[in-house]
This record gives sequence, C-alpha cells and structure tokens, in this order.
Amino acid sequence: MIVNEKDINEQIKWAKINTDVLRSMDNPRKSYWVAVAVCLAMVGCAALAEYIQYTTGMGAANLNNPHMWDMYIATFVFWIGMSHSGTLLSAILHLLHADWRKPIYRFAEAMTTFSLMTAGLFPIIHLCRVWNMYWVLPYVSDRGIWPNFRSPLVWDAFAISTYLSASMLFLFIGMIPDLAICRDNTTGWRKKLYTVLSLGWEGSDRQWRNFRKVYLLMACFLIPLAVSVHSIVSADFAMSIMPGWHVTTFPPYFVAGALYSGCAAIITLFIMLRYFFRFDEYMTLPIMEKVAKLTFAIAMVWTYLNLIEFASVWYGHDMYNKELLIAKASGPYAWVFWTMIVCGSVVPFALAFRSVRRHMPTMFVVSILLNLGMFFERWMIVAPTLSLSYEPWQWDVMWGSIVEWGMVFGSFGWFGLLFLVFVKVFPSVSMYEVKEMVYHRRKSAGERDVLRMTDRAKSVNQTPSVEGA
Amino acid sequence: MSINRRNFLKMMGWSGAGAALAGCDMPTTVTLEEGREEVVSYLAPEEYVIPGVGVWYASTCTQCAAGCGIHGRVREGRVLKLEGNPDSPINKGKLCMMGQAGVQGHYNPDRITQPMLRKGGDLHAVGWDEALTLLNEKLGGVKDDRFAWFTGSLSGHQRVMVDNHLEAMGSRHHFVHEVVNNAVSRRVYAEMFADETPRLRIDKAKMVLSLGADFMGVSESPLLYSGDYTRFRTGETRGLLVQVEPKMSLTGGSADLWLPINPGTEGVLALGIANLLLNKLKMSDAGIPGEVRRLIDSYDVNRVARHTGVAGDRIQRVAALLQERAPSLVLVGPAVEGHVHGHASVAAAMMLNHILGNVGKTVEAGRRLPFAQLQAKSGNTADLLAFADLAARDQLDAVIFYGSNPAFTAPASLGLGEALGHIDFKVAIAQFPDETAMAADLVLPVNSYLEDWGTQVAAYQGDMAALQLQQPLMEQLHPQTRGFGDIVLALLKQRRSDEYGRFEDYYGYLRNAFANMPAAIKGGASDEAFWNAALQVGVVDVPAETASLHSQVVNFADPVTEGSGSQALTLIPSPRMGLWDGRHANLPWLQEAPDQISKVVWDAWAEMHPETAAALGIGQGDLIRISSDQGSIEVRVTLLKGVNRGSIAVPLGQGHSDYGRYAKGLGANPLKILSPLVEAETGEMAMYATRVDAKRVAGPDQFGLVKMGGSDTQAGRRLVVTVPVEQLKRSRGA
Amino acid sequence: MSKRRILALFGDFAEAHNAIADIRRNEVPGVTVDDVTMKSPIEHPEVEEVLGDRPVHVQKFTFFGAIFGVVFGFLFLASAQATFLVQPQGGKAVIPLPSNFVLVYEMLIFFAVWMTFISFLFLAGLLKKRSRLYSENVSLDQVGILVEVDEQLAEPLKGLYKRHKVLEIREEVMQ
Amino acid sequence: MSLDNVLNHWADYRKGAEEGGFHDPKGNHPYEHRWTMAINLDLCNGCNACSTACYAENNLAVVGKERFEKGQAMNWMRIERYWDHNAQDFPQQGASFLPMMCQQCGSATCEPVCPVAATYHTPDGLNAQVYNRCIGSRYCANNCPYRVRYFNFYSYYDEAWPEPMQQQLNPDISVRDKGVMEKCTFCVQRIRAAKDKAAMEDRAVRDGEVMPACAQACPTSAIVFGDTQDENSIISRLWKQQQVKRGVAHQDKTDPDLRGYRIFEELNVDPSVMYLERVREEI
Repeated sequence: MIVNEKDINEQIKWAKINTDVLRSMDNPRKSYWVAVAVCLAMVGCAALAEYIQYTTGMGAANLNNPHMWDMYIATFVFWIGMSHSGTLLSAILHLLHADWRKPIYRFAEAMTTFSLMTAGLFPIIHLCRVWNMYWVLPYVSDRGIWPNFRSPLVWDAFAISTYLSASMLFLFIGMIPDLAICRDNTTGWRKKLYTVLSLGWEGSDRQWRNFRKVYLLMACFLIPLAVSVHSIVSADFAMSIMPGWHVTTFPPYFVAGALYSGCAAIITLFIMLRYFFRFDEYMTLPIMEKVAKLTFAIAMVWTYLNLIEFASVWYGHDMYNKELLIAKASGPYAWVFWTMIVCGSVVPFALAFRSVRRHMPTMFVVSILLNLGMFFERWMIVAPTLSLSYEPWQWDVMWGSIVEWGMVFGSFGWFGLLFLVFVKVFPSVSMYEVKEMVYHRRKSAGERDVLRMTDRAKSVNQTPSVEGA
Repeated sequence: MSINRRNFLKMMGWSGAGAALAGCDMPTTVTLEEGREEVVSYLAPEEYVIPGVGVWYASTCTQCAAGCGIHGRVREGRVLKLEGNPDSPINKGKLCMMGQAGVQGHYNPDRITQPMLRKGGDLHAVGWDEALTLLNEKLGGVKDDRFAWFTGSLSGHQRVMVDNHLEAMGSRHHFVHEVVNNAVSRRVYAEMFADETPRLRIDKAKMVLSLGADFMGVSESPLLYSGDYTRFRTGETRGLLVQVEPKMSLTGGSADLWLPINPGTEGVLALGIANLLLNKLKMSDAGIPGEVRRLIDSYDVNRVARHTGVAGDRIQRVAALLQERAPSLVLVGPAVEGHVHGHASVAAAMMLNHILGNVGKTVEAGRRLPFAQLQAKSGNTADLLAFADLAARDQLDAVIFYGSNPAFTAPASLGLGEALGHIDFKVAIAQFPDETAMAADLVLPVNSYLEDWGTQVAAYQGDMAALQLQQPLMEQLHPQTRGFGDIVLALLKQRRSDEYGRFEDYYGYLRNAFANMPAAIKGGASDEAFWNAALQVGVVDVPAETASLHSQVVNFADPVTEGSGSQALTLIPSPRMGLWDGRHANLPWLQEAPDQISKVVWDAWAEMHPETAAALGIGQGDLIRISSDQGSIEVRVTLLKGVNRGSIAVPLGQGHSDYGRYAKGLGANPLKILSPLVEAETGEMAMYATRVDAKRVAGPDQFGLVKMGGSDTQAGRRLVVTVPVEQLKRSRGA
Repeated sequence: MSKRRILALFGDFAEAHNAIADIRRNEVPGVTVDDVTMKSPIEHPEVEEVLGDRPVHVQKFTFFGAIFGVVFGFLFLASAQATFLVQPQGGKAVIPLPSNFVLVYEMLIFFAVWMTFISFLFLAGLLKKRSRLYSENVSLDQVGILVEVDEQLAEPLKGLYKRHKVLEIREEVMQ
Repeated sequence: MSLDNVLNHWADYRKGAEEGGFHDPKGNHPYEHRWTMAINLDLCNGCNACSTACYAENNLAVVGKERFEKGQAMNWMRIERYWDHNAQDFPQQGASFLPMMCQQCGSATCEPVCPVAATYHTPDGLNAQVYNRCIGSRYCANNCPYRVRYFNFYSYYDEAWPEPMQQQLNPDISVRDKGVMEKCTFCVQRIRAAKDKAAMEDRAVRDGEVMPACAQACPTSAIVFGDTQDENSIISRLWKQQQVKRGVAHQDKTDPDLRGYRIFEELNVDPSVMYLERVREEI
C-alpha cells in the first residue's frame, strides 16, 4: 500500500503530550518493580563474581598465558559500541534536520550514557590490581611518573572520559526544557529535584536562542568524538602486531559495528517502551520503519567491511592472518563465528520486508538476534587471535569460567537498572520537541489554524486577573 | 640525561619534598617473612635490586650416583642456589635439573624431623636417646649374618663406616640396590676390557652408535657425558650420533639418526653389524673365539632385519659408517641389559668396539682411587632379589635401610611387603617418609646432603681421580636430624669403642682420615692447610691408578629373543632425567618440569606409537589398563612416534603411596607389574622384558593428562631450523 | 514613578507574533521591542525573528575552549613526557607526536564541550530564580510576552494585547 | 628541569632500533651495556636444566597440575619440543628442542602498549619489568609474539613455598603477588651484582662475569651470554662471526651458510637472542 502516512498525529493536543509523558513517569506498576528486582539480582551475580576474582586473582576467570584477555574486553567493546546509537540519532539526525528522531532520541541518548557507564566498568574489572587503577591517569607525582601516553589503553581512558562527560552534557542540556515542564507539573521531592535540575528555565527567547546554538555546537562535537572514541577502542587491537588484530580497516569496522549494535538496541528499547508505556502515538510504526531501514543500511556497511577484511587477509596471503581466518571459520570457535555471520549479515535482510518492520514482536526478536551477532563479533575479535598466534607452542583454546560469564551477565543487569531508574525519573520522550515537531509540520503543511495550539477559547473582554499591586 | 643511579637520585632531590618522603619508602628488596613488597618503585627495577653478598661453599651432589661437584650460594646462613663446581672433573661447573632441585630436598616441607618408633602399629616420635638405646639393644641381640645393611650406591668414608659396622656385626650382608644401574655392562667391561669402569671417550669418537644408551640423561654420569657430547659435536669434524632404542630417550632426541628397534634385539643388531664388518667390509676378526665367529656368521642382514625391525639397508649403512668414521664408539644402555640374555647383547655390542679397534682409542682405562675401601659400591638389582629371598626365608632379624627405597622399587612379584614382615627389626635412616621408612620399625631422621659431612668417590671418574668432599652448606634446618656418618659412628662406638671412641663425631673422624692421607696426596701441605684446601675446592686430586686395558672377546650366548607369553606389547619402564627412579618425585620443580620428550607433566603416562594405539582403539589422553602376568596399572596414554611399534613405555618415578605431598597419589609405578625375569649370566632383574596387554578403560578428561605445548609442529614458522651437516662444513671454511 | 511588568499569554502563536510586530511598529509610543521578552514552550526561530536581531555569543567560548584544549593539552603531555625519565625508551625523554595528536584531539573536544556548557549557563541567564510572573502555561502551550513599562503606558499596551485576542494578562507593580 | 627537558627533547621522536633504538643523534644516551645471548640449537638436548635453574634463581612459583593444565605455569625459560622435520613417519632425526625465554627485544612490542610504563627499556638494552608499577592490564603479554610473558593469575607466595621452603627464596628479587606480569630478566640481579662489583673495583664489567642461571647450568654449554657493547666479548665475536646484525628485519649475509638467525626478526622486534641452526647429518 502506497499511502504516505504521517510519522505522528499532528493534531495531537499539546496538553495531552505533557500528560502522556508525565504519566509514564509516575507510580510504577508491579511489573516495574519485578524488572528492578531481576536487574538487581543480575548485578548481584556480577558483584559476587568480582568478589571471587578480586580475592583469588584473574585465574578465577580461567584466563591463561595465551588468553590474557577474553570476555571482559569483548564485552567492553560491545557496550562502547552500543553507546554510539544515541549520538547517531540525536546528533547526526539533528544536523540533518530529520525531525522524526524527536520522539525517540531521548531514550537513545540515555542508552548512550548508560552503556558507557557499563562499558567503563570492564577495563576496571579486567585489571588484576584494581586498587592501582588511577595510575592510568596523568596526575602529577613527586616521582616524576606518568602513564605511558603511547599506550592505546591510556587513549581509551582519555577518550571514554571525554565521551562520557560530553554525552551526559548533551543528554542533560537537551532535557532542560522538559525538566522545566516536570517542575511545573509535579509536587514534593520531584518538584525540588526538577527545580534544581531545570536551572530556572523559563523558556524566554534569550534562553531558547542560546539553547539552539549550544545544542548545535554539542552535536557538531559529538559526532567526531563518537567516531574517534571507537577508533581508539579499535586501536587497542589495531596497534598491536598480532595477526587478526593488526588490521587497517579496524577503525571504520568498529565504528560501523558500533552504530549497528546501537541501532539494534534502540529497536529493542523502542519496542519495550512503546509497549510498557503505551507510547504508540509517539513511537509510531513509521518511525520504527525509518529506524529499521537505517539499521539495514548500517548492517550492509558492516557486512561489507567484514568481507573486505576477509578478502584482504585472503589475498594478502600473510601466513599468520590466513591461518587465523581459516581457524576462525573451521576451528573450535566456528560455531561462534558462523552465528555472528548469520545474525550479523543474514538476519538483517528480514528488515527489508515491510511486514516485518511493522510487526513489533518479530522486530523485537530480530533486534535481539542482531545484538547477539554483534556480541559474538566482539568475542571473535578478541579470543581467536590469542588462541592462535605466532608462537605455536603456546597455542591454546580457552572457554571463560562461570566467574567471567557471571560478570558479563551482570553487566546487562547493571545497564537495565540504570535505564529503569531513568525512565521513572526523567521523561523518556522529549515533550517540547514533539511539540516542535507537530508545530513545524502543521506550519509547513500551510494550515492557517496551525498556530492555535490551545483549545481553551477565552473571551477577550474578560477582565484580566491582576497580581501584585 | 641518561638514567643511572646518580641522575636518578638527582631527580629525586629535584622533586623537592618528594625526596624527603621518598627516604622512608625507598624501595627495598623482598623480606622473606612476607615474601613480597608493597612500596611503589621508581620504575627502575635494577635500581632497587641490592644484591646481598653471597658466600659460595663447595660440596658434592648426591642427587644421583654421578657425584658432581657443587657450589652452594649461602646467604644469611641459608643455602639458596646450587651451581656446578668448575673444579670438579665430572661436571666442570655445570649442573643438571636434579642437582638444581637439591635445595628443594633440603627445604622440603615433608622431611622427617624426629626419630620415630613403631608402637602398636603406627609410628610415634621418640627422642634420640631412646631410639639409639633401643637400636643398640636390638642389634646386640642379632647374630652375625642375620643382620644386614640395605643401601643405595655408597662410597667414600660413609662406605668405610658401613663396612666396618658390618664387620663389627660379623655380617656379610650389604645389599646395594639401584634401579638405574649398569651392572651387566660392568660385568662385560670387566670381562672384555679388564676394567669395570672404562672411560668411554665420546668426545674422542667421530661416530657414536648408542644402543639405548641415554648417556646425557639417565646414565652413570650424565654431566660428564654431556660435556663430552659438546666437544663431540663441536670438534673438527662434527661427531655423528646414531641412536637405536625401543623408546626415544633424552639422548635419542639429539640423534642424527634415531632408529626404533624391537626390545631385546640390540644384541642381534650388533651381531648383524659385526657380520657385515667382518664378511662384507673385510675387517679383521682377530681375537674373536670360534663359536662367536660362527654366531656372527649365522646373522646375515635379512635375519637381523627380521628380528630387530630395522631395515637392512640402514644396518648396512650404519656398518659402513662405523668403519669409515674411526675412531667410533659403541655404547649400550639399560634397555639392552634388561633382558634375559642382556649379558650376551652387551657383549655382542662391546665386541663391535673390539672389531672397530676402539679399545684404547675411545675406550680408555678408567681412573680409580688407590684406596679400594673408598671405591663406590654401585647398586644393582640382583641384591634386591637376594635380599627379598633372604627376607622371605626368614633369614634376617635386623636390617638398616639407607638411601634406597626397595618398598617402592621392588616388583610385586617379589612379595617384598610380605617378606619385610619376617624381619623383626627394620631401621630406616631416612630423610623423607618414603614407602620403606613407613614400613620400618624405627625411623632415624638423617641430615640432607646440604647439611651433612662426608666424602664421595664417583664410581665413574672423569679425567682425574677425585675424592670429593661433602660439607654442610648451612646449619641443620631441623634440630632433631643427624648426619649419616654420626649415626653410623654412634653404632660403631657401641661395638668398637676402642677404635672409634676417640672420635667425637663424624667430622672428627673425617679430619683424622684426611690427616692420615699419604703425603703424595697432601702434597706436603700441613694437615690444616690440606683440609682447608679440600674444603675450599671440594675436590681432592688423587694420583690415579689405571688398569691396563686389554681387548678380548669372551664367549657369549645367542642373544636372540623368543617372544614369551601371549601379550602383545613389551613394557619399557623408562627412567627419566628428573624424577630418576622415583627418588625425586617429592621435588616440585622436577614434578613441574615436563618430560623432555613427551612433554607430559605432573603425572605418569604411557607412550605408544600412534599406529599401535589405533590398532587397539586407543586415543590420545585415554585411560588404559596395562596388565602383565603380575598385575596391572592404569595410566593415561600419550601418542608418540618415538616409540617402537611393539612397545609401550611407562616412565618411572610416579605411583608413590607415600613420600610427601608432592609425590603422593600421582600416577602409577610400572615396576610393580614387572614379570619375575632374571638376566641369565648376572642374575640381575630383566626389567625391560615384561610383556603386557593394553586395554582402553576411559576416554580423555581435562585434568587427566597434562601435556605442555599447543602444537607439536612448527606450523611453518622458522623456529628451529635444521640444516644439513654439509652446510656446517662449508661455513666452517668461511 | 513606579514601573509595571506585564505578562500577556497568547494561545495563538500568530497573534502573539502580530502583537510583537505592532510593538515593533511602535504603536504604543514609549514601548520598544527591545523591552520585550518572549516566552514560549518550544523554539520557533521564525516567530522570534520579529524580536529583531539579538546576538548569541556561546560559540566564542566554545572556540576558546577548543583552543585551550589544544594548547594546554599539548604542553601538558609534552612536559609530562619530557620529565618522564623512564619512558619506555629508558631514560630518554621522548615526545611521541602521533599519540599526542590523538590525545590532544580528545582534550580539544573535552574542553570545548565543557566551556560550551558553562558559558551556556551564564549567557542563557540560567541559575536564576524565575520572576514571579512566570506562568506554567508557557511550558505547556502558550506564548507569553513580558514587557516592563511605565505606569501610564500599561493601559494602551493591554489594549494592544486585547486586539490580539490575549488569553490572560498578569502584571506586577515594581517599586 | 622539566622545561629544560621539553626544550632539549621535544623534537626527539621515538628512535627505532635501526637508529640504535635507545641511541639518539646527539649521542646523549648510548647503551651502557647490550646484554645478548646466543643459543646453539645443535647442542641443546632439551634436558630442562636451564628451566629448573631459572625456577631456583628467580623465585618462580610451582603452580601444580591443574593450573599447569590451564596454561598458568610460570616457566620463564621453557623448552619447546617440535617433531616436524622432512615428514618422516618416525622422528628419524630426533626432536627439535627450542629453549624459549624473553628475547629482550631492541624494539619490543610489549613496551609501548603498557598503560603505566611498567615495562621499559633500560640503558642496558633490557626490557625491564617493574613489578610494583604493573597494574595487570596484561596488554604487554597479548602483544608479545613469543608469548614469553607470564602473569600471576593467583597469589602463590603462601601456596608455592610451604614452610620451610620459602627459605630457599632468592632475597635479591621479589616474590611476585597476584596481578603482576613477569618474565625472564636475563637474571638482572646478577647483572646488577656484577656492575656493582665492577664499580667498587673501579673497572668495567669483565666478559663472562655475568652469567644467567640458565647459561651457567646448561650441561652442554649451548647458551652463551655477554655484552655486545664490549667489542672483544665472546658473544659479540660470535654475532659478528655469524654476521647477525641488530636492528634489521632480515639479515643479508655474505656467507649464507652461517647458522645464526633470530626468531621472528621479520616482525622487526629486534630480539637480543641469536639461535644457531640445528645441524643434522642425513644418512
């Protein structure tokens, strides 16, 4: 059917927007508390695992001589990757004036921040002498000792801290007008909280003008930042001399993979929010379709980069890389490898079908599969190189212990917990921007009536209320 | 500015208050108490390494019978590290893994620290006085031949003491037992060269044909031979090593040509080669008795090839090379001796040395000390048999065990456990709670060799005859232990107080012995000077007396084997450099050091040729049951091409039921299932003749067989590059 | 003489726009468009245009932040590396440019972003208490026009508002 | 001093080994020593003496059966054993033994990746590992083509040295706690001792004065150790005689028959250990 339906009902009353979104924030239902409990339990697993590892040492994670790294780094990369979607949606689409982003970018940005906060934990977890973690930071020491600025791990520290603060600011600034709305419509501790957070926003033209410029500037900085962050993460591998790691295409490959898994995660959360908070009017099918198409495009880019990596290895004919590639596809890790290929490169073709794109349950499954594929991709980047490297005497295959997997498992709980808190404390749909959206759309549709946003018809000669004196 | 200590401190000073603070947490080396350090270094590890001043004392290693000289690094009254003693004619400053691990025997957490007496079934700690009084009264009641000493190889003044004690007791029974021995060869050497311990000059040979002789691994003097080997390989013309053995030994790993051979057919091979040398290559058969000549002629290449499983052209090539690469040297190892006809096989092999005219060239007269009573008594297995027999016939009332662990090494067929029961009073002078000590009635804790006095005389001397001094490198670790010499002295004092009463302790005895040495040895030095010199160098150069070699071939039997029994495989209980015969199984370093060839670690295992295993449906890591007519053991399999197809090799050393935390309960002991076969001529145990069956019991399991190394091949890497000898020759020119 | 602050709320954005336009056309003498503050629930540049050209200065601070990030970043790293005597070169001070590029790039963004945010707080006049004339409707769906005028100008102004279908007028007298 | 350094050195890029690595044009930073090793694979018979000596000298922990199986053993000096030569159906030419320890690379890949510079290049041309500085990111080990870095996955100081075994520990070096990377140091404590002695006697370190535990133990004298800064040392003569040069990715020898080679030198890591090819006679 070739009907150009609207992304959103433009006749929606602004008051309704406020009430809908505010409703999503108050008195959580039982299911919410169940979810919180589950997440807490998962975090508990991780905490226990960390305790064991902290007391016994990294051996608890089954790490061994060739496998100095394993799931921790893979999961780290996974979460970093997931964080890229928020930036993509809000910053890039903002610059592109793609206003369909407006109903959904808020939770995407939140996702960015929280997955960063999750990712940030893993370099810490994977350090065996955690208590000396701060040695990675360049602080002035009377011993004239600094971190080694040549190490990609130090670059990580810089990049991630920058990215985290920048994306948090971006999220926060974008939220100020909505916080003002919350302030005006709540009571009690929430009122106090929002009064502080909204920084006294009153929507004056001066504020709006600066706001517009600031938001633009932030967007401009965030995009190159996001790209640089994942390039630097890829440097952890690309800067080494190990076969399968020392790959020139890694930075774009990682960035593409990041956007990919990010979009998949957005779809997942999109569907969940739409379902649980009944945001059908804001997170509409057309928007979902657009996201899905975007995801499909990125999936193809990722697949392409994958293929040229294989190709360059194959025709480059470097013994070590080639044998590694063959081992990946046929060795003990084969099942991981092929799951990654199927989930990452085959499943996305489902998104080519409108019926799939519009069928939420299917989309949910698909998005989960995509993320599984991306998780395995990270695993396939880290583990096989370590198993199979230059020195044949040290070849070995290793499967992580319960401790290691417990930590990975728990990270999802941690992320979920942060997100659950967020949706109840902050508006997960940007109210003012939805208003802008409908306003501008109707305006551009040329309705004269557009400009009456309120339904209250008041008589003009009614005597105005007078305050003060 | 470059970073040396001075600049470093300058920088510290420059960083103001930091330096002041730094004073109190200047990095220090580890303190033993906590075993680690907490301070943050200045990123210059060398800077805070403050090496302590170690003092080096010379002594002698007793980890095996070779008698290598050692230097012990002593610091703060503790011996930390052993190195070879450069003045020793045997190891010339080198030290093998077992010697290195000596300190772990000394500091072993499972040492016996108390005299223990069996009361009501189990052992209880007692005081020395009680122990000695009891010992004396027990021995007092024993009549002459019903008393016996059972020891490992023994030499020097300890041997003198033991001999004197036996004499005092009026007994003739001194059983000297070693699983790793070359008793049969010694017999043959004596017969053919008139020298039990000829100096086999590998370094002088241009080619060595080694019939199962693991001379760099398990032999009478591994380090002496290793030194020879170095010269053998690096000489003008690089020596050629051909190794023929049923299971690849450490030495076999370095062979230019390694040939697997059916167990027990080495003698046949030797005869075949002799046949070729005499008939084909026209070498003189002078000095070869008629019967032997006929025996030789009966072994044409084809017959030999059939018996040995070595290809005929190989045999011909080896024969040709032996003639061409004179002087050559033919060696034999335990795998040749350990058969019913072992003597014949060894004789056949030694005959090759005769034919090739190696005697006098690469087979030299061994150097020997002029004092017979100090000579090493080298162990064998015949004594074990004799002992078991006597014990079983209830001919023994009291036995003192020292430096040997028969309860572990004796095959089940001997029924030693039951036989020991017949001995009323068993005394173990032991350092560790090994199987024998645990079976004894009285256990006397002895000093480790690093805290004991003594003298050692290597059975197999190097380029000079040396009397080697063994001195304490540190104070006794445990107050209750005593030196072996002191214990025997105490026993002797009881019997011969007139003679020995004057010696306060064994040290005094040794001082006296050294003082009484002939002036020729002392070289005119005063007693004091002589003694100090001995202490300092650790080696006393004694003018050697050498036998005059003659080379004659004696008659020997036909060394052909008829496969006995229905069993499919021959069991090879192979000793290994490391755990040796099992005496070092309680040293963690040696347990953690993988086997040199199979690279399996921390366990006993069976080595099978992949094809043999496949035929029996056995795979890598499987658990199999190896059963002989005497019982069975269960071990895991590792597939190895370095094993003859008809054989299955199980390393010695594991399978201890006692012997401390590191040894206990690991693997299995192949000696237990040996068939009661005996070498015809010498009465030695035929250790390599047992036939066994192998059956798969269970599949692999993660911690079953721990093998080092992820790949047995270099996977195309340029790791170990092998080049033909011609290239070496060319580059020599350059 | 006392002044008055008047907040007029409009439901119809076009009327609000026209009202300001009238003020701009100086229909109420004495009240200039510069006195007008417009408050609205959304950002709509085309409506604000009528207020005339009101410049924004954030980007200057951003630029400053970026420059600072680069300069400070490089100097900091360089001096750190130069004093770090036990660099993986063993006592030789080394300043590896390639890695510095990466790090300086990150520091550029870091400082730029923070400067932007901080300057935003001040330039946008945030962190202040709201005026008592603030109306929740502004955050909902109405446009407010806030003007500060002399006593006598109040009435004509209200008249002007009424012509433009004002919904509600709030005012306060200031001493 | 900081400023001084900035001004003097800001233009000194990292010197590759081809430029003498540590050396810089102004000649401010010549190596004090250049400890190198040569291993004659034709003499090595894989007897494990070196490896055990290393355990004794360097306080290496014994990890036990299970952890050994997991690949957590701490054998700084390990003997690798390979079978493949000319694809015989039985190992006709014996085994190929390879003593593998830290190659003390001139341009080591482990150094630049350590986030806290816990491993760095000393004026002696060694890769020093500073246990106290190590935070256990294990990046260095991942980036080591020889896989010769060993990590303390557990605390061993109480398990591996039960009373009274800890009395054997070498007081010149620490016992590493969990979370620390460690590796062969060419017995840096022995080097230090020799240098101190030489300094006290106001002379240069003599050739052969420093002898790592492995070289000292080796029964067949397959391992030669020395200082290539010292022109007349045995080791530098050996390297020259074998025409093996430092700081190049592949050797061009006038005499191709010379047996000296360095493992993985094509990776341009400039290892300090030269191996001599194993010789076998075809018969």
